[in-house]
Amino acid sequence: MSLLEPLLYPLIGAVAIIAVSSLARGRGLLYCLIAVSSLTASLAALLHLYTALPVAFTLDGFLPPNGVQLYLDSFGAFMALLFVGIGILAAAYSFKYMADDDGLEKYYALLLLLVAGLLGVAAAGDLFTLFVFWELMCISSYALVSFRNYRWEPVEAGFKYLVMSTVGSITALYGMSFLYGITGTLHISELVSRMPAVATPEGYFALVLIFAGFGVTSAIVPFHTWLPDAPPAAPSPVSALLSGVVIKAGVYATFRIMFTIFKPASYDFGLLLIVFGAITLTVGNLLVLPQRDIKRFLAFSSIANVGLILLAGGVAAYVLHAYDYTTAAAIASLALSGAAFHILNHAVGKGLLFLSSGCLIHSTGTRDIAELEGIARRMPWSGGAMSVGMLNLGGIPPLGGFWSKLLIMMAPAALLQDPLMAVCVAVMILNSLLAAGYYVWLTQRLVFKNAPAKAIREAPFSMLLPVVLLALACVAITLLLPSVIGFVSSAILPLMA
Amino acid sequence: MVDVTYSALLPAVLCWTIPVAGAFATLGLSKVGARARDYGAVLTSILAAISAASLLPLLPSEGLPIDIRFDWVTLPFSEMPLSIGAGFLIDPLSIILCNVVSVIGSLIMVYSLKYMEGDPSLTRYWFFMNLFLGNMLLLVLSDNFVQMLFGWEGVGVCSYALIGFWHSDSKEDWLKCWVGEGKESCPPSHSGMKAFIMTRFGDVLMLMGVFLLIVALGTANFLELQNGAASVAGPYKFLLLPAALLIFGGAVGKSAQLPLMEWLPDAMTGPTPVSALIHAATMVKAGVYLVARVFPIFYIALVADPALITFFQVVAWVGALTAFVAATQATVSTELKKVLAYSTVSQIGYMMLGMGVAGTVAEFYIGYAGGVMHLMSHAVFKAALFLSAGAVIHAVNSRFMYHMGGLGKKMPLTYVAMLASSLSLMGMPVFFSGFWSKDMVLESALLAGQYPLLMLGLLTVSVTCFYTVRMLGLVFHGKPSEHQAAEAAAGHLHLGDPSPKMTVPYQILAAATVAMGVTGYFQREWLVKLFAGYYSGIFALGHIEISEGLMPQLFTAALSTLFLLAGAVPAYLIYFRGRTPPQSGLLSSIRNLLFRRYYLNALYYALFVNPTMWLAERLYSAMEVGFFDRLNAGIAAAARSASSKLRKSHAGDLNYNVLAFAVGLALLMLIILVVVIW
Amino acid sequence: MTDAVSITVAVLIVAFAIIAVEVRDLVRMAAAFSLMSVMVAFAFYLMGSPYVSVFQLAVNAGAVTVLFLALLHVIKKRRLE
Amino acid sequence: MTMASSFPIISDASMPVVLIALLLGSLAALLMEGRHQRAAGAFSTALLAALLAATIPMLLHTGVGRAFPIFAAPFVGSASLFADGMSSILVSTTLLLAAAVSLYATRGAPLARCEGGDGHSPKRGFFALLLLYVAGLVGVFESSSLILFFVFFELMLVSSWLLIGLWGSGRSLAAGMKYFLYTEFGALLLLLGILAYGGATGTMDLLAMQQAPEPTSAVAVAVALMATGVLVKSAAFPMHSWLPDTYHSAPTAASALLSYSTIAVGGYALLRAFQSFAPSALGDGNFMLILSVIGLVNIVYGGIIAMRQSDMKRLLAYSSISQVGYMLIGVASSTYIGSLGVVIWAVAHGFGKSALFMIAGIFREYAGSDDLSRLSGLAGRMPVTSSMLLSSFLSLAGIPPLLGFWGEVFIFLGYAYSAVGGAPDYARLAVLTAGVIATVISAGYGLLAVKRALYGAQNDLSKNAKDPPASMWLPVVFFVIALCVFGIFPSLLTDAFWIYVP
Amino acid sequence: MAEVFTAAALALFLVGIYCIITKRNLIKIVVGMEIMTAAVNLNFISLAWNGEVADPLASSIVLISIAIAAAIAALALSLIINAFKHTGSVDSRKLRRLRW
Repeated sequence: MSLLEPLLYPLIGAVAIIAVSSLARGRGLLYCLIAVSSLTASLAALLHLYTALPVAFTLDGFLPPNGVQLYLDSFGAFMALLFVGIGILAAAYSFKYMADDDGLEKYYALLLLLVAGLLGVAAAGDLFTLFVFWELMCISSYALVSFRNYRWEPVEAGFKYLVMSTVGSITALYGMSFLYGITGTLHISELVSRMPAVATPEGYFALVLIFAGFGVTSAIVPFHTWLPDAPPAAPSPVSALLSGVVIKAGVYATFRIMFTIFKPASYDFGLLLIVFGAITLTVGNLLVLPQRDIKRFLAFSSIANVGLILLAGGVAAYVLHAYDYTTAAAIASLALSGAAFHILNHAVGKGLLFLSSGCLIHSTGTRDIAELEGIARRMPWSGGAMSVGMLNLGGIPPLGGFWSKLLIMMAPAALLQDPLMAVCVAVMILNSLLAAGYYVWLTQRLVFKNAPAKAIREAPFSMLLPVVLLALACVAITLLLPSVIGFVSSAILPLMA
Repeated sequence: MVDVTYSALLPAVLCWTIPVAGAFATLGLSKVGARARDYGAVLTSILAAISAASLLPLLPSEGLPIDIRFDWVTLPFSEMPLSIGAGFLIDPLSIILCNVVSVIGSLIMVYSLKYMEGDPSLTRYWFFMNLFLGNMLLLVLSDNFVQMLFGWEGVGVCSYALIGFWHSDSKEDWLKCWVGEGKESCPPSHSGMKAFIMTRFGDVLMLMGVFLLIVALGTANFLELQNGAASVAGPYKFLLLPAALLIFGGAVGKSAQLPLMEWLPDAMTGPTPVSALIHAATMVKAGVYLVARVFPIFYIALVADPALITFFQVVAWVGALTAFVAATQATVSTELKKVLAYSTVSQIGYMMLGMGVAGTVAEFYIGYAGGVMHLMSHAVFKAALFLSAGAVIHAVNSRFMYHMGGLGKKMPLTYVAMLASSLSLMGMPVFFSGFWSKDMVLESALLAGQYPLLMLGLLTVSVTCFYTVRMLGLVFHGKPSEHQAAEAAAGHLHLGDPSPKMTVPYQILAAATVAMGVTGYFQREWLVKLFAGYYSGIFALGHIEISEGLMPQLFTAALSTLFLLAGAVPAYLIYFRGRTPPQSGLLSSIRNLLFRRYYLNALYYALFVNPTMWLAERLYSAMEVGFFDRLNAGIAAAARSASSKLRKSHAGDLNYNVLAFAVGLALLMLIILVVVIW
Repeated sequence: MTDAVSITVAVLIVAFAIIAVEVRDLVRMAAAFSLMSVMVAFAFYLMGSPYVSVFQLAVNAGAVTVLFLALLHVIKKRRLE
Repeated sequence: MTMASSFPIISDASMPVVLIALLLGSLAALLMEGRHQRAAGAFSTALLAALLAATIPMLLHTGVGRAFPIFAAPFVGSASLFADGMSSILVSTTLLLAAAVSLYATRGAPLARCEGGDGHSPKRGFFALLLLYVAGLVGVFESSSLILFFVFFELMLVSSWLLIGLWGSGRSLAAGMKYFLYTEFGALLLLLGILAYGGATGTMDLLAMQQAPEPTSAVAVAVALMATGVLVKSAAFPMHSWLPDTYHSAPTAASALLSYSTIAVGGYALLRAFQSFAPSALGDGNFMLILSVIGLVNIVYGGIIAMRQSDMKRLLAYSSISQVGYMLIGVASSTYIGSLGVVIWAVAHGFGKSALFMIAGIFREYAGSDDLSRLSGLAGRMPVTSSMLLSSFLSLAGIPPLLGFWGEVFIFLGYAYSAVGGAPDYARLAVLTAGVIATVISAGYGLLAVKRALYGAQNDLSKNAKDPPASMWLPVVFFVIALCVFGIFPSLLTDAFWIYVP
Repeated sequence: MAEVFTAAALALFLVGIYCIITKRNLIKIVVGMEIMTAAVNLNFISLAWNGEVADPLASSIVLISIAIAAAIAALALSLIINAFKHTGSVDSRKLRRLRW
């Protein structure tokens, strides 16, 4: 029962909200409380489980290798904690942000389903379960994106998101079907042992399909086209979830399948990850530059960050494939720790940025950066927290974003004599410059410009609280750096097996 | 480090600290009152003179040199363990120099009391004058190069401030404080800067030489350098000659020798006492002092590296050429102080000549003592000349000689003083100091067998006499100028000898030059003995028999008298008797060449100043604005255009989005096919 | 025998799919889609998965097709208004 | 070069205290709202002065290294705060400068008016950022680990960029952006070098090394990368183009510290890299020759352009470019004396340039303009300011008894030693000659500026000019006096100087 | 003869994606997605078929997949209605306001 708990609580919460709504219509506070408390319960359960990792749960009578299994190792738990953490804050934030909307019971229920889906992805022990929860996550996020369907923008973005993401999911499932064809199972630990040690073309075919399929959700260029549309169109808490954690679910699934099933020692997918990571990183960063819509700006930056994470994974995979294990292991674990750390930083940072930009939007009613100039002088708390987030993601030390980029760069820099690694470093360096540049530019616009003439009120407390908590989390990551690095480096151990 | 005698320490320290402290005291005293400030400043310089004089009793002593050293900078971990001490080297040279500087300096200060009376910036004046004296004394008393540089650059800064003293460049009294005519015209603030930067050129060469010397010998102390120079060996030997020549560069700059002489004529923009102090008695002598100071180092090192003879030859030739070139320019100058300025340059050339030829022969002491003696006598008579010239300029309200004329009767005391010192400048035998000292220099050239140098020196004698007589004639004889009439009409003219505060100093100096002339022979013998005795100990030569015949002396005296007359008589005829000088195209073009300073100044502007300024403009507009700004803007624009082009690919069309997905998928397959599987 | 049937079914699946994609009239498209779903269900049946086959018939060939038709109806009605 | 590795290292908890005090002080200044805002300046001045007093013992107890561990993380390694002689000198100088700058900014005209700012930026923020910037500088000088160094380097970068962006004048946003991008580019190259160094040697912490690493080619590449990054930060030609705009736009007080950090941080980082982390990895190669040639180009290029600048702050900026050249030549000498010269040069430049920037601010405020082409004949009206202007320029030109002289002497003496100390190296000899001769340029642009501003006839502006109140010129006079005192007693610095080598 | 259906699945997959890429009608795009889903389902079963029966695991996946596809189709169609409300058409070219 134990591993089921964190998954069940959000589902129960969702059902409870629907049930309550029929009794007491339109009670946003109540829904919000239910959502937050069920997610908190889920978080507590996760933390409780955390000491006993890895944990497995099997449905009675439906045993492996064919049965449905939940399995949580340290990597999954790491992701699950992130998912729930951001989920709680987004839910709490929604209380005021969504206060004027109708149909809030649906909203909160969908939010809980989304988090449940994310948790399921993290805790899936077989690809079947993974797919089911994946679709749960996807469908609820489609609905959330187009939640305000009385406006054209959410509808357009939602539909595009739906099509792209569904095509991706189907492609991934297609890839899984070939995996199944090769091994006759979908159970991850069985797959690990049944996959032939030598790479086969069918294997590669499956790999490519799965990579592209999950790549849509993780917004890898050129599969990224939904991302600039969906989070900006969605309500800010949903944007925070989408850009902060949903795309990480894609990365998680990609890494999980590639590193454990297609072992880098057998399948040479490092180059794929490096090429697509570098393209994603560069394109994402370049496209941030002309953006004038603050949420679109942030969304493109998410693409770039995913590219960096992918690049890190690519370096790890490449190194594990091309070098003997003794040299490769250290570098690969460095790169993967960096990637995981960056997942953490980006989730926290991008969550923070979307939520705080939500504060600005809530107070000013505009998303145009030009109209938001100097806003931090009027809204010091939101602006200050946002600055922390921007500097964090800009890679400015001593904030966490710097350290994760550092770890990621350390890996290829240790093998500078390898031209591919040197190219990786060069790409990372140039893109760090770009990223620092545009975040600095944004900070300048929002913080340094003269305050806008009209009176603007600071966001309400219940919105500020999650924002400030996230900003504090950024700071805490810095202060607790050694233990955080230790934590992420133990989190990626399952990928290294 | 020889015998440390602390009895010498006190005067040595006081000698330069009193003026420096006095300079800063002036700032405070100025709050008390004008008189306290003025007399305090003068008193300071007199106290310095007394301290310097109290070093004189050490002179004949056998105990010299005294080097008093304190730890200043020690670098124990350095790759060349270097310890730069602060200290004082008391030897005949420094004692003589500091007395010349402080005594003449204090007389000039007394003179300033009256001359500068009523100037609104007197505090600044006294401050820099005293600071100047202090730095000059520090310079001559220092026992090592680094400390000497403090004084060296200090006098440079003070001279900058004093030359540009009237820095408002007011056109109203440009007759007094500007210099030059037409294209050469130059205001005080400009010439101060020019002086500083031009001497700085020499200074940096010297700095370079000092660096090389320190690297070669591991010390900056003069005595240790002397001791080490003889035994320098191995890889460092080749450094000595460049070091010597570069250090001479510093002397060339400070002493306004060729080719860095162009700053000195312009430096006449300063108040006249400043000109007297800086350009007669003290600063420009620093170069000569420097050569005299490093003389033993390289003279000893001749044993290790005979190539060093080049150094001495260069010194001699630079000196002789400068002497001649500067003297010729003085013959056409229209400004009184400028004549004296060129004359200063020229006379310093003699000193260099003496020092230079001294190094080429075993009987170094004649040239060396000659150089020092000429330095002393020149200091005295040139100070007298400048101070009396100041009185004249003050009276006439103009620096141009064609504004003067016929002043002899109206300013008799001044005339007498100027006449006596002019005769000394000409080297009139036998009662004038210049005669003895100059002949000693010429004699050393003769003894060294350097006949071309001797010839140049003799020619210079003629030219010197020509311009000196011309100056006297133009200023004190002939008819009063129209300018005087105009000034008189305006009520500005106060012809007549100035008050005693001004006359007494130059009268004293003029008397001194005569006195030195009268005792010239003994003075000469004394100096020769002094230096020969002193350096024989240093060079470990044992006792030197001074083998100086009377014949060379008489021969040079006769020759120089001959050349003296050759220069003086035509000038006398033209400027006293009013004979019309011969006119010819050649002469007038020569005159023009001389008047334009051999185009050296123009050349410097064309070669260095203007190109630098042009470059400053061009570099800024072409490189900074034209290239780097554009580059930066270009990079920014490129990033912007790349992103806006890339942006176009995001057309927002759902079909295209899925197409992109398909293309990406195909690309993945392709990579797998091409790179991985094959 | 089964080979022939299999090949026929496979070809029909693809053919109906192409028709569904290419036909202009949306009602016919729905029909073609439904037929394709039926063929797929038949293929499932051929491959020994009768439950899946039934489910496919019910959901895809039935419900989804009805959804399409309903949508078409709504749109047509809106357009007429 | 063997250098003083036998000094004992003691544990010293005062270093983290100083840093934490700066960080907390920054926060405290930021929180001083409303009426307390005026107190922010006094607070920051007092804090800096107190911290300066706390660091003086580091200078006096020479020959002792001080260390205090900060963190040890997986992958990143360990890091301590660490101070040897070089660090101690630079830290104390930083605090001294910052205290004076803070005083100047406190007592001076309102920043917004003085700098043409928008009037909305509160003064408390200025002081908060100033303290943060100082924390960055102090941290940079006290990092034992390259990573920690980089962290503080970026802290410095960001806080100075904020200072420029928030309180700068003119097109300060664009200038701040340019500053940030250039220096960030340099910082990333530096980071790359640091990472490569870590990859090549296995550690990035000086104190964790048993001995200096073997000078392999990988180490050489890493150090060269680091050096290149630092060269951008220290505005070496042709990566200097961020500097003029930055100094021009930055508020006076920030430009003063910025110009110090350009040379001090650059020189420190290069010396640390070449002397402590990788002694002789590049020493014998042509790299040092190239470095000194870059230095020479900087001297000449910056100096010549400075001559015709009429905007005083721009002139000072180009002068800084020129001054950087000396630092590079000192570093390129790879000698103890040259290194000493670099540190002294940094101190002298910090004092002199700060004084000059403050004078530029005084001109703007009390003479109506800091445009030299509009100024004339100020000497008669502003005697104190004028004499300080002249003195500071003379220090830049290396004229004794001002401290700049010693910097120049040691730098060139060191380089002379490297050129002719062994077998004569004619390329170096040529650079030496050119470099020494090029020092004339410093005197040139300095005196030219002095002539333009101070001399000549008085005009309308100068007729109304007067010396500012004492509280504003006091820091300037203080700097000039400090330059004199250190120039006359250089052993105050030379005795405290040593560089740690594992 | 599973290969026949594997091949058919591939073809179906391509047809589906081709449909989404080329067709401007939103409804057809949804149909394309459904075709792709059918392709994947077919592929699963064909790979799970050992000649007699299919693996129950694959069957259960396909069951779920069909259900999910239906749900997505329903959601997509409701979005199409919303889009139709906003744009008055079901043309994908009308959904191009979010770009750049």
